[in-house]
Amino acid sequence: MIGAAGLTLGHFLTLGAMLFALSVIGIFLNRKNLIVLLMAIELMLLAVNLNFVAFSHYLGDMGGQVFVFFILTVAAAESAIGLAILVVLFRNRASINVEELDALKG
Amino acid sequence: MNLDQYLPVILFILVGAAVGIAPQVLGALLGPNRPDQAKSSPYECGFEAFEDARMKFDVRYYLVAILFILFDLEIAFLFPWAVALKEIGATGFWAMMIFLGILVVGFAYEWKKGALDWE
Amino acid sequence: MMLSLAIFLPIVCGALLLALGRDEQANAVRWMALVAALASFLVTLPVVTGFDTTTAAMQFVENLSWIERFNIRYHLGVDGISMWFVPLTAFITVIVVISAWEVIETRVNQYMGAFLILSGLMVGVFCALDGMLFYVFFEATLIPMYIIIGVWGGPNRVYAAFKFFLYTLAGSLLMLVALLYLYYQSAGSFDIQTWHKLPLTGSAQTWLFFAFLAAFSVKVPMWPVHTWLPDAHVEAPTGGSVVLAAIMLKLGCYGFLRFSLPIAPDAAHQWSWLIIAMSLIAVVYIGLVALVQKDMKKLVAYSSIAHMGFVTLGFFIFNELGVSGGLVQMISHGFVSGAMFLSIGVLYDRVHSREIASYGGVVNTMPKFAAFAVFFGMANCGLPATAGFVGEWMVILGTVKANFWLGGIAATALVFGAAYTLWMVKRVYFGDIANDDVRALSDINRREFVMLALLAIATLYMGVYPKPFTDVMHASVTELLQHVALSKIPG
Amino acid sequence: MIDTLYQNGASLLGALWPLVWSLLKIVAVLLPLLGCVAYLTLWERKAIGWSQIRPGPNRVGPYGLLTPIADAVKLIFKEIIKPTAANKGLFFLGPVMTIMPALAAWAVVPFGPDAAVANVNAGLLFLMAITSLEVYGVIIAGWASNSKYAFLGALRASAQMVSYEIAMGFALVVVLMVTGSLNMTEVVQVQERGTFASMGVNFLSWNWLPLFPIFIVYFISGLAETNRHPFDVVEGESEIVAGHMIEYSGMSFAMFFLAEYANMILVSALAVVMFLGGWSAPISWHLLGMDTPQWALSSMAFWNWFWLFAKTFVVVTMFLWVRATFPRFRYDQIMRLGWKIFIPITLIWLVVVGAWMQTPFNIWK
Amino acid sequence: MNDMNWLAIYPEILLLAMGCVVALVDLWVTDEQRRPTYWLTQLTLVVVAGLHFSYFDAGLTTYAMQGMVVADPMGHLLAGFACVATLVTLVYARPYAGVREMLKGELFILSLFSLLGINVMLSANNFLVIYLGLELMSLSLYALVALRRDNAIATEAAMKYFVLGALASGFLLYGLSMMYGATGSLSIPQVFDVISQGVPNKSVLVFGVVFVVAGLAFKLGAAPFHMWVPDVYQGAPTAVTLLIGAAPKLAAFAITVRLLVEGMIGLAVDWQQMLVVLSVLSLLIGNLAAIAQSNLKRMLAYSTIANMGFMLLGMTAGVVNNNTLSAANAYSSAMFYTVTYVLTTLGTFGMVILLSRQGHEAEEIKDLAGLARRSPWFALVMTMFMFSLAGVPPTVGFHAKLAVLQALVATGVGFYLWLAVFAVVVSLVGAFYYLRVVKVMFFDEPTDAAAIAAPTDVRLVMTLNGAAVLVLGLLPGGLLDLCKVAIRQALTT
Repeated sequence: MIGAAGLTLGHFLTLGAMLFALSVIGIFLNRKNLIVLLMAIELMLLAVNLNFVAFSHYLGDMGGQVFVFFILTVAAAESAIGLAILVVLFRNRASINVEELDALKG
Repeated sequence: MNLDQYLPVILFILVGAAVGIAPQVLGALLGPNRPDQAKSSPYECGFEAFEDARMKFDVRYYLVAILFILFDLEIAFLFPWAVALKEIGATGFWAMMIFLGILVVGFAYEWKKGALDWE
Repeated sequence: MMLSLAIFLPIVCGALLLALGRDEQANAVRWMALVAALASFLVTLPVVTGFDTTTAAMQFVENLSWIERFNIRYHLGVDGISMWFVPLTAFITVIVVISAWEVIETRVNQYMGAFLILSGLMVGVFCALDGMLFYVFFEATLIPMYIIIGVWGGPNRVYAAFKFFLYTLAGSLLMLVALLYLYYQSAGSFDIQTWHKLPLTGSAQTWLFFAFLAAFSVKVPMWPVHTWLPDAHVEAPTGGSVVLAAIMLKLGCYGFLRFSLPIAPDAAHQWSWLIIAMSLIAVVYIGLVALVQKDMKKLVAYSSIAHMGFVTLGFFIFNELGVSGGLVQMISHGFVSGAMFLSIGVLYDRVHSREIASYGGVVNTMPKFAAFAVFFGMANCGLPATAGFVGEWMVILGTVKANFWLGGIAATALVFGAAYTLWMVKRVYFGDIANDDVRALSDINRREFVMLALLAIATLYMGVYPKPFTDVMHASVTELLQHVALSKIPG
Repeated sequence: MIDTLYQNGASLLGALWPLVWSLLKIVAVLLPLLGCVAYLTLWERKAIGWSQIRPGPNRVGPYGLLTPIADAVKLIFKEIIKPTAANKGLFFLGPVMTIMPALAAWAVVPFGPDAAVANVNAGLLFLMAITSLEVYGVIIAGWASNSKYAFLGALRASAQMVSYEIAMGFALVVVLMVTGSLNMTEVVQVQERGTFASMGVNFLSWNWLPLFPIFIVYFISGLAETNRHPFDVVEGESEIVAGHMIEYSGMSFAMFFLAEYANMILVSALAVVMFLGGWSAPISWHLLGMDTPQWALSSMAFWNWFWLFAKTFVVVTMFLWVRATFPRFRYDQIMRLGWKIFIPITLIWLVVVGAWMQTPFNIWK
Repeated sequence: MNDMNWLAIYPEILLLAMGCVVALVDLWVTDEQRRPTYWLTQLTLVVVAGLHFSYFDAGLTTYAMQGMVVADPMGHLLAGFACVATLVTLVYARPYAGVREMLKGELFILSLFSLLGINVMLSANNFLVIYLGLELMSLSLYALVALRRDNAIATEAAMKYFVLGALASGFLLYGLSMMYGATGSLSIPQVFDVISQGVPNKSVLVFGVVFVVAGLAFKLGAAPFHMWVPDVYQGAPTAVTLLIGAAPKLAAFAITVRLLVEGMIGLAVDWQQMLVVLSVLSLLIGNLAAIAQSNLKRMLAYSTIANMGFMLLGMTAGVVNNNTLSAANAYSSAMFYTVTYVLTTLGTFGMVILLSRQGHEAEEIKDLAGLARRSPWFALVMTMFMFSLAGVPPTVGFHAKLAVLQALVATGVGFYLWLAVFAVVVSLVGAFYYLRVVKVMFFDEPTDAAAIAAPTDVRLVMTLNGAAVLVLGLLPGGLLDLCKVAIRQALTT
């Protein structure tokens, strides 16, 4: 059976770390599209969720899973605001290219 | 925790996808393939398409999307509460009432601000 | 209460002037400022009359809790070392107020207010017996002075103000670390007298000594960190120059006596060669630099540095003659340099030039003024029977006592001093009338006469009869020297 | 019989057997389902024909019974046009994403007390998740086509679907409250208990009665979710011709078509499971004052299937009836209904039910 | 610990309720000036601040919500200050917002909610509560930055703030998840217990601490996680900049204490090293970059970075040689620093707000030219603020720097002594650019001779603000004691 038998905490944590690293890289290296940035942020939170769920499961403590619920909700609120800001930005700039966000420098 | 029960679920998803793919492949193999320019151009009631179809669209669609995200996640919050409602009793009930109360404030705010009006 | 009054009366009056004064009522503001300055001076007199010259202990002590958390106290008191500076400061402020009477026409209330506040703060520095209180006053003096130079100064005032502020701040921040270090070494006390008794290791003393040196040498200023002073003097308005030379420089010198010597005596002995070397360089090298100045204010500024070199030299030869000579020099320089700058101010107000070359034969058109100017010039180069003579002579004698050759070098300063001062006096005041500007000069009015006369009397009195001054110092200086002679290194 | 099959298979295939067994179960669900979908298209045409007093399809086979097969054969041999402006990969992914959720959701639908392909604990959650994927198919199709009509249609469709999904979600939450479990089997089992059920009138214990407003909201939201009349502005043939499907032809188009009907059946089946007692009979033998007879017990599995099928058929027919009856809504009316009427109603009823459960009159202990 | 204990969170409940009430009331307000909304908001803030201060006065540490929330003097004190800061901000903001189409209900509602987030953070006793408070605050602030929808700069700033803020939350969360995994608890006291008993998997824990500290540094705006600060401070409408720059710093400080000190003081060796690096970098980057700025808001942003560096310096001196004797001293000095910094920031940005007019943002340093001529009083007040930031006596900024420096020196360890010297040297650099502002105000000729027009309430509050900087500079004892009491109690429980 390909159930949970072969999976250890380490697997989940590694996956979590990979996703997290991926999202951080996404945020810093992405120079094209702000939407990708928003997605990277979501991915980051999901990586954290994975960590929490894995720990919660292996510790036998429900706290982590409760936390995940809250993170999910907050992530939704966060992406809602991110999207809203994106829209106003696009209406002002007619561009969502990250490199063109350069009015603020010094 | 028993994950075995989820095997059929995954399988079902795969089979479902296969059911979506197979007929298309079949159709592509069995059907004719005679493209011409008119046939392959986007349909615009007989007019030539003169600009990219992915145009700006009404901001209200964004608004719907944003509101949907929020409400959907509130529902996600209600799920565990609803499951446990019989055990958590009056305290749990009132806690959620507070939550819903705040939600209603937000809802009323949107309503009055006209975020829910389409015209 | 006497000291608090001396500190806060001018500050409060200054703040009131700032808040209430308007340029439309400039005259009223001037009179109010004068009254405030006079009152502030008068309240310092009881300190002089009531001073007990027989003891080295602190007098007029006030000791209240200020910031309990750090055991910072509002601790005031004067001894023989600091006493004279209290009335001196208030006196100079009166002079400054008078000097600004007609010269300053815009933002009079701010000008007067700044000087009154500055005066109170400087008195505070001399009276503070708590390290942090000292530091607060010491630093706070920067703010009004910065504004005085920056607002009412010459064309290059911004540069000068910045330089002044940052030089001083740089030094004093290091002192702050030293104060904190001492605070912990003394188990939570900011009391300066407690620190005097604190045993400290040799290396700790060295660090402390240099931290304090950083602060005070800038303030004095000693060569090679003196470069801010000529700029500040040149750009400052007359009143600013007067206060700067007469009082502010003394804050640094005073700091040596209050902090460096008693707290780190071993280090002071160990490094005295350095200070002496720097002082002699100041005396000789700066004297030479002064000689080539074309700008009167710059010349006097360099002369101030040279005179301060005498003071520090006197302090670090560790005998009574030297130390009290330095102190006397500090007081007399207060009168003389103030008067010098005022004289330049009088000319500048009329001709709007500080170049020596713009003048010549002033004596012909301004005989009364020239008399004063020549007298102060004499005092500056240390002519006997003027205040300048007493201090310099004492220091030189003290130095000779300690080391003949050093005394010899120091004595050359008298030569240089005479050279640059008299040469300037000659070029400005004597000879034929150089140009139309000079021809058009009118002699000093009553106001200017009063202020120059006051200073002249003080200079003369001190030169002729210095005993009251030295008497006051005697007990404290003796005690200080005894204290410094003992090692504080534990074990 | 099934047990022996299971055991033989297990000994034959060893570790792979559970996989094969699951596949068998899936196929056992899927094939009849696809059949139903095919014949639902016929039934729709017939039903609407009748309601408009005309015979409907009657040329292929007796009473037109072979029409769906003819349709299928025709569609297979039609050309699949690939618009040059389209994103090829996504263009073909769209139909797949549309039909896949409609089928995969059946994994957790219970046909009897132990007759679900997967009796998972989080069944309801899975349903919500998988049906939410539906909207991706529409969006992908609309975007990939790179055609204005398709794009606008997809936007409208997705906005409409997500709007009604909220009302639907709230409705599910209310069901969940009274069930106390996410397991679909338990959802049904809870409805088999209650005062009325003990009297034998099972159908009065089903959720539709105490949760009547929710049931109505769910049903209408179901119409909107599947983009059925009167909510079919998505296709809106008079405005945007066929919405997101405009560029599709042949089997690719057939997938959308199939998905729509599969979704109808799914929504109906879920309505049955959640509000109409699932597999349980409307009245029990108990009403007649007797125990369930032996013949009925031994064929229980059949009766479960039967009742589920029968009820689903009724609900599906309601879909068709509504189509035949109501004119199409305007888009703003659709959105207003979803946001300003359904959400408040479900919220209020959620609170009512919650409060009800706190009182001594709680019927869902 | 297992009670709900509603009493302890009355201020938060009130704030929440009033936030909702204000939101609803505003819907029916037709007044262009939004007076009902404004006054209702201010009334709320006054009452909540009063409640917090009275709770602080009672001096009790109570737990509420079954140990999720702790109501201790530190929380109440900072929360009270946060309320006052928000109140002052709104006074400054009203005329500014009025001429920029920002005077909408959202300004007040979001301010209240961000304050609620701050309050929640301040009383958090659980990772979850910290996170929720943080997000409530951040999300409100993101939206506030974008409140001027038609302003391209502001929306760009909002986007940057959003992305980097979310990144920071992600870091913090990732760290918290590691902490949770290593200690098996989300509750701060329990985490503390586990750590003090010696953790089996210390590497996971330290890994978590690294991320937590990075996340906190983001929120505090400490280098090298400071990138957002200048852009956001400059780009946001100044009134919003003030909302970002003032009260949230109190919250950031509080969660730093709650997480690092109350939860993980057992790992002080690890996080103190990181804080040292952060503070040294912040001091350097903040002060050096500030010199190059011609935009006042940007300069103040870099000054914020430097100031946060200085504050963190105080946090590093808490545990020396595994000895927590100096902890109360060090952390209370950092707290004092934060509080006084917020006070000064209110004034400086308030002045930028005050000088702005319709269609003109007084954002450049040169816009201050000749302020002493145009309005001597405001110039004087601004001078107070600048000298306070530079740390010159007799302003309160001096005592703040003093408090931190003495905490460093108090350790008696050579390393900290060098840190103190370093801090002193870089603050000298800082003094330079603050002085430049004073110079511009006093020495330069005004480009625009018009007198400064400001409503009476703004004048009054600005004067009080300046007076507070001076009076606290003369008599800092009271506030220092308050901080010490608060921190001591936070440490003992």
